[in-house]
Amino acid sequence: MKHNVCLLEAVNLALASEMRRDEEIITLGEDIGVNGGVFRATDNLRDEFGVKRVMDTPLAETMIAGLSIGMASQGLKPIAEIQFMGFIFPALEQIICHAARIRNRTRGRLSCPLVIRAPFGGGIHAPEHHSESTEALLAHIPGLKVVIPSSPARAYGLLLAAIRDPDPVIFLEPKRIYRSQQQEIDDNAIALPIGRCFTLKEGSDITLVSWGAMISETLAAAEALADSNIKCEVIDVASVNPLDMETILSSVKKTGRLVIIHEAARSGGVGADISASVAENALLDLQAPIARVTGYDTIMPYFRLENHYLPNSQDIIDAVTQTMEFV
Amino acid sequence: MKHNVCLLEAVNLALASEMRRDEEIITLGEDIGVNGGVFRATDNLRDEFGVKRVMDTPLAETMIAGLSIGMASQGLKPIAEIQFMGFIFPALEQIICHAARIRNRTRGRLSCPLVIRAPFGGGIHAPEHHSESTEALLAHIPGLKVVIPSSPARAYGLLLAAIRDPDPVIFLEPKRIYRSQQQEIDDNAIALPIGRCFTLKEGSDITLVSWGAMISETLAAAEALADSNIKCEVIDVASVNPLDMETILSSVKKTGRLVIIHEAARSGGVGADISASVAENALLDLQAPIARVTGYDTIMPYFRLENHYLPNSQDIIDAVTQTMEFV
Amino acid sequence: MTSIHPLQYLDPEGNKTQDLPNTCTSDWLLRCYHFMVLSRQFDTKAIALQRTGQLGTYASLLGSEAIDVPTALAMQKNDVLVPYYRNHACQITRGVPLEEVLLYWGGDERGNAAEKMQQDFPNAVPIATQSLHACGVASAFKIRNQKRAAVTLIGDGGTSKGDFMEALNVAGVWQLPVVFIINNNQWAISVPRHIQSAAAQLADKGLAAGIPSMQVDGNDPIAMQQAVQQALNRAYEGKGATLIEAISYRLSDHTTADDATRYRPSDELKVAWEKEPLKRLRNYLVSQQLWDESKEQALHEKISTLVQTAADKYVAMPPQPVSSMFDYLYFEPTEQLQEQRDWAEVRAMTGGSHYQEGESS
Amino acid sequence: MTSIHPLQYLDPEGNKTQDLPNTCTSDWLLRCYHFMVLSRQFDTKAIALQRTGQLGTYASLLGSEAIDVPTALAMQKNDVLVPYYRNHACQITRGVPLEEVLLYWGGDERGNAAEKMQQDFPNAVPIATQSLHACGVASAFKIRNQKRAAVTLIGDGGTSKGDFMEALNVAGVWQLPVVFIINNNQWAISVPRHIQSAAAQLADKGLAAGIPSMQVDGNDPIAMQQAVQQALNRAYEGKGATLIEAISYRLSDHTTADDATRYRPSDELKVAWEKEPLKRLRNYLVSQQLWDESKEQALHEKISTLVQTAADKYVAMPPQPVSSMFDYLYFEPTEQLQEQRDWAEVRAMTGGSHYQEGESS
Ligand SMILES: Cc1ncc(C[n+]2csc(CCOP(=O)(O)OP(=O)(O)O)c2C)c(N)n1
Ligand SMILES: Cc1ncc(C[n+]2csc(CCOP(=O)(O)OP(=O)(O)O)c2C)c(N)n1
Ligand SMILES: [Mg+2]
Ligand SMILES: [Mg+2]
Repeated sequence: MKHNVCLLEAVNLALASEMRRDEEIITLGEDIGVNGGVFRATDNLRDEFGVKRVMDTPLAETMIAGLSIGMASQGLKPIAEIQFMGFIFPALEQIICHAARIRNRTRGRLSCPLVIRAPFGGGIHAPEHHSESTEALLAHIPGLKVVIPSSPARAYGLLLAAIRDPDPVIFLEPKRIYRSQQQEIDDNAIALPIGRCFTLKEGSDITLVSWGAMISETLAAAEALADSNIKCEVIDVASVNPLDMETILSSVKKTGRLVIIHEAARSGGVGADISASVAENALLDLQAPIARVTGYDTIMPYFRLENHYLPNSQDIIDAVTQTMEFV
Repeated sequence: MKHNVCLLEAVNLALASEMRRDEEIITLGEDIGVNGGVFRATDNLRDEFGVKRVMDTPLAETMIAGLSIGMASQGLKPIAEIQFMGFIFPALEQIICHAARIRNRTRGRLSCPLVIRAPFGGGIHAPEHHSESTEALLAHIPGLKVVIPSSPARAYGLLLAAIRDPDPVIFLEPKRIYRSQQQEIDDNAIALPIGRCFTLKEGSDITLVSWGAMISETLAAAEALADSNIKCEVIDVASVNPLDMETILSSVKKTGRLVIIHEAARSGGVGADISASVAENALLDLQAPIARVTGYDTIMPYFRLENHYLPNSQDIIDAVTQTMEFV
Repeated sequence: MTSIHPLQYLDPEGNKTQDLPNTCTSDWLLRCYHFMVLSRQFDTKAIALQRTGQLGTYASLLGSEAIDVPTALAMQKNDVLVPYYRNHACQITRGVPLEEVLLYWGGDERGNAAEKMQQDFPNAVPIATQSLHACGVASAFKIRNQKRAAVTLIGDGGTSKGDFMEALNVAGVWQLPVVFIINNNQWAISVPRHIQSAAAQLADKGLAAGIPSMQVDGNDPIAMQQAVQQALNRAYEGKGATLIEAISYRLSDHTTADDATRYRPSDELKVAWEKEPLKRLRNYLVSQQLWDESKEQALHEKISTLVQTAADKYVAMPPQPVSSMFDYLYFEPTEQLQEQRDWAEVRAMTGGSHYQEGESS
Repeated sequence: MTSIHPLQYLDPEGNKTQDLPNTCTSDWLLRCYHFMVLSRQFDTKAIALQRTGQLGTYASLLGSEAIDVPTALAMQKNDVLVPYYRNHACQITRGVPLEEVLLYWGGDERGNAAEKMQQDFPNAVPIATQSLHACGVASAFKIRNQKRAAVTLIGDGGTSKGDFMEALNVAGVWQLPVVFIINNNQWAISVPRHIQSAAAQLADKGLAAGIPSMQVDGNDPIAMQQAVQQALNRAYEGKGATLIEAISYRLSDHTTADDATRYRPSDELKVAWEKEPLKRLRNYLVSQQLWDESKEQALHEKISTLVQTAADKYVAMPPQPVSSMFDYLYFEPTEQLQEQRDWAEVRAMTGGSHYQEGESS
């Protein structure tokens, strides 16, 4: 069945669709039940699947994660919502010390097939702590997968994959583009691969690599640059852990130039990782230094200045222009 | 007064020395009082400074961090010990959301002059969770400083600086070399600068950049390589946040080659950051791709295999040799 | 479960249920009423500003007036308030200018910088984290032998988070001069009290930490005054921490981003309005001949002007410079950030394509 | 604080303090004694292995026998144990082969992989994290309508950590089939019980979560059996969680890396030895003509052989291949790791300068 949906609705569609197919899936989190989540990502699930499968928890993120791990060890498939990524920190001990390690620790005797969903990123003029993008912290943790969709279709397909994955997947939803784009989606139960980049636009002059809400800015920049006859290849990383360096490297080998765009702070961001890997593995292919367009190494300001913090398409255009001019 | 001390004793010396000078300093943590810390870093402090300034806390890392923040806001200088870095995760919400932000959030009305000390890294055949080196998580957080000594003298001087710093400093002590080297230290109250690399050995052929316990391996490798007439410049990063890229860049501009060595997992490690910055800012100076010698992107194995996980001097020698051979 | 019954002096109609304490002078009652009305008018204005795109997401204080105002009035100036995001009534009563409170909700850090905040903490957004700060502040008082107390508030939902319980625990064992106040307004966004905990009373959590704990009618300002004053006295006297569970009701949506009709029975709200705190105190004042219709009108007019002036000041406030993102990160700006700071300033001047000055939603 | 007094059937000398429950048959008593002796001999051997460099840092179980053994005996096979790092007596009694327990302490993940562990969790090292796993396991039982329970243990120190209290809270409000057992052995490394909490009893923490809670003499295996069995029955019957505070004493150092003489008064230890659990149960058995010197000797010899055989097996176990670092990280190995895996294997064959096979300290 076809649905014309935004990213947020695609999340809801994937959840409902997969919960119908698999009775072992349960969802839990703060305000996900009657209220359907503060963004409505779990809207109507409580009505359809009942309180045993759609559980409002007490207010405690450590608990949400720890509980999910215990459930997952029994073969249930918990999908936990952390209301905003800025509130995931209390869950990190459980995620890092247990979710990511249980399979390895027990040599496969137990496992941890869970999904933790969280809206992330800035740009909606939200209160403090509601605009974080600290995906780099999770990308550094072996044993996790960290997936970030950037369109309704990829949200649908990747969330199905995350739910079916036998290992813990952190699923970060760029809330800034929750409602900004509608796409026709076939609710066909077909998952997209985790750990693979998506090449959204082919081009021969320069490679633009990004993820999440910054994909929109990147695509806008690529379009504008096409007018100046600069052909950008646009790659959506989609999984920041594990990173599909193969796709990125082969694109850079073709274009010889690379700009990486992300919203998170520059130092220690996932962009550094991609940049380092490219420089180390394709040094001789690079016709210009890699550029990174990122958030600053400072704290996301309160929302009145937030647009000064967030990279935008103009910044990307500037970086591309500069990279193209390098000789 | 001169003292012949190991790194662990240098920590103790700096604590006692500074606590004598500044009555506002208090220390807190699990087992730091009567027991003097599980490694004895706080040995004798309880006797000298009493229970009001050397406080055994209930067992709760979130609490240790949150309490320290409250104390610091009142102008005390809390030095909190997290018993092992593997147990710092419950403190991350407090560290990331508050310690790192209070000054910025209040436009300087309040501040957070605290130190969090934690032994870190592997190589002592410790139980699970006692060998973590997740400094990259902290290096990504604006508002923090993250300092790592690699010798008794630097432990002394940098810890003094950390204590005197008006902002939150995470002080990570490489426990593998807690007792491996003795140095004559003058207890002269002179601090070393935070945010600066230390060039431990000058050389013209290649730059080796590392920190913590890996400095010992790096120095050993440099010595062995000297026999093959390869002159290594060895740089101790010492502060992974903020990173002193200036020193590293000017060394690489001189040598044209760079090997980065750290114990933490490769993906998302601080090495990626350094590598990316160098490649972006000194692309044309690089005569060979940057190499990274790091831990694997897997979980530190239980100790029977831990030496297979940890990089060693032979690995560094191999990486240097390969980098030197690149043409 | 021990039997603790909510402390109450005034019933919902404003009738005495027991003799009032001496401390509740007419003066105090009128001051208290003043700040309760001020808080409520501030609230109305803030919501209006939000609805017209001049303020960010805002958490209404409606229904917390009888908790926050008496708490602030009981505190000494040099005590430290460690609030969560719903304590503007407390902040206002402590003397923070209204326009600075608005600045905070308008997405501007200067709202946390008001000189009048003295050593008070800014609003904690991550739930329950503030409880530990209060313990740290109280530890500092204790270490320095100061006769001061830290006062911290939290919601009913917040009591489920581990750090709140870690805070109670350390406050108990270290006998810290701290007062914990739970604003049990029955809801944590859409999650009702009975889903948070099977504790018969949230106050029982204090017992688990060896802390004297009590339930108080949080719509009764006199009961709150008594409870907080006693708790503060215990703190000043070195007798340690107290936990107060104030029973109230969130008369508003959770925030302006929330729609409580999705999850909350409307008759519950109706019943709650019958117990609301302003009416209760006003009725009592009237019964004591301390108040009448004309005084009420005069007060409303006076406060209305105050609030409007503050709103005007707030709206007229130009945004901070872009460099402010960098200038308060560390005491001494690190060299490493200088380049980014310079770039941010250039960028602000040339203007990125997406940038819209002062936009808010 | 409610008045709950430690449940006890046997006094320190092994005399009945009240009539024994029917469930304590001679058979049960002898089985229990068997596993308590086995656990203690295992402990002695493990320490010897550690002292001779053949095992890693090891946490002695001395003093926990009367908590762990009856708990394991009360559990159904398909209940799930969620232990912390001091529950090897429980694991051994649940049927985990001794050599596998040694493997864990010898720094080898295969110690967590024993088939006999069934769905039991491996030891949790990060304090209190296990309490939440038990709630998750119990949630799964409840969702699936299974008559099973999760049993989780924790130390007195662990009760100060927020996640323990979050676990109690959710177990209370969701009425989860979980049994929480606090091994209150009076010390958390060097920190005595009275510094952890001002709670009159740690069991009070359960009351704050609306969970039936009790103190039990943790040196009395019969009391423990009763308490755990009742708690399990409540769980099976859908009546929810129970908290048991077992009063014991850590008769050893914290671990082999610790030296308790630095911080612990020696007379305290002496007094504790007088209450230790093995003597207590043995005295009772003797008084019932169920036991004598020659049976004791026979048992010790039998167990000594068992333990030595296990130790030999353990010592003879070759290490895992280096590739094992990679092979269990994900269900399907990611391509991204293949290169690192290959390199690790090459490196292991050529041997880094620093590498020493199987070294331990
Ligand atoms: C750690 C954390 N998790 C989640 C949130 C999102 N959140 C904001 S308010 C709230 C409910 C709080 O309810 P309660 O504690 O009862 O306080 P109230 O708002 O009712 O005064 C939630 C879940 C948060 N701010 N922090
Ligand atoms: C989160 C965390 N913090 C600190 C430690 C270090 N540590 C290991 S055991 C221990 C004391 C635990 O005491 P208790 O809970 O009483 O258990 P016991 O060892 O006495 O059985 C500490 C602090 C840890 N393992 N995990
Ligand atoms: Mg509430
Ligand atoms: Mg203990």
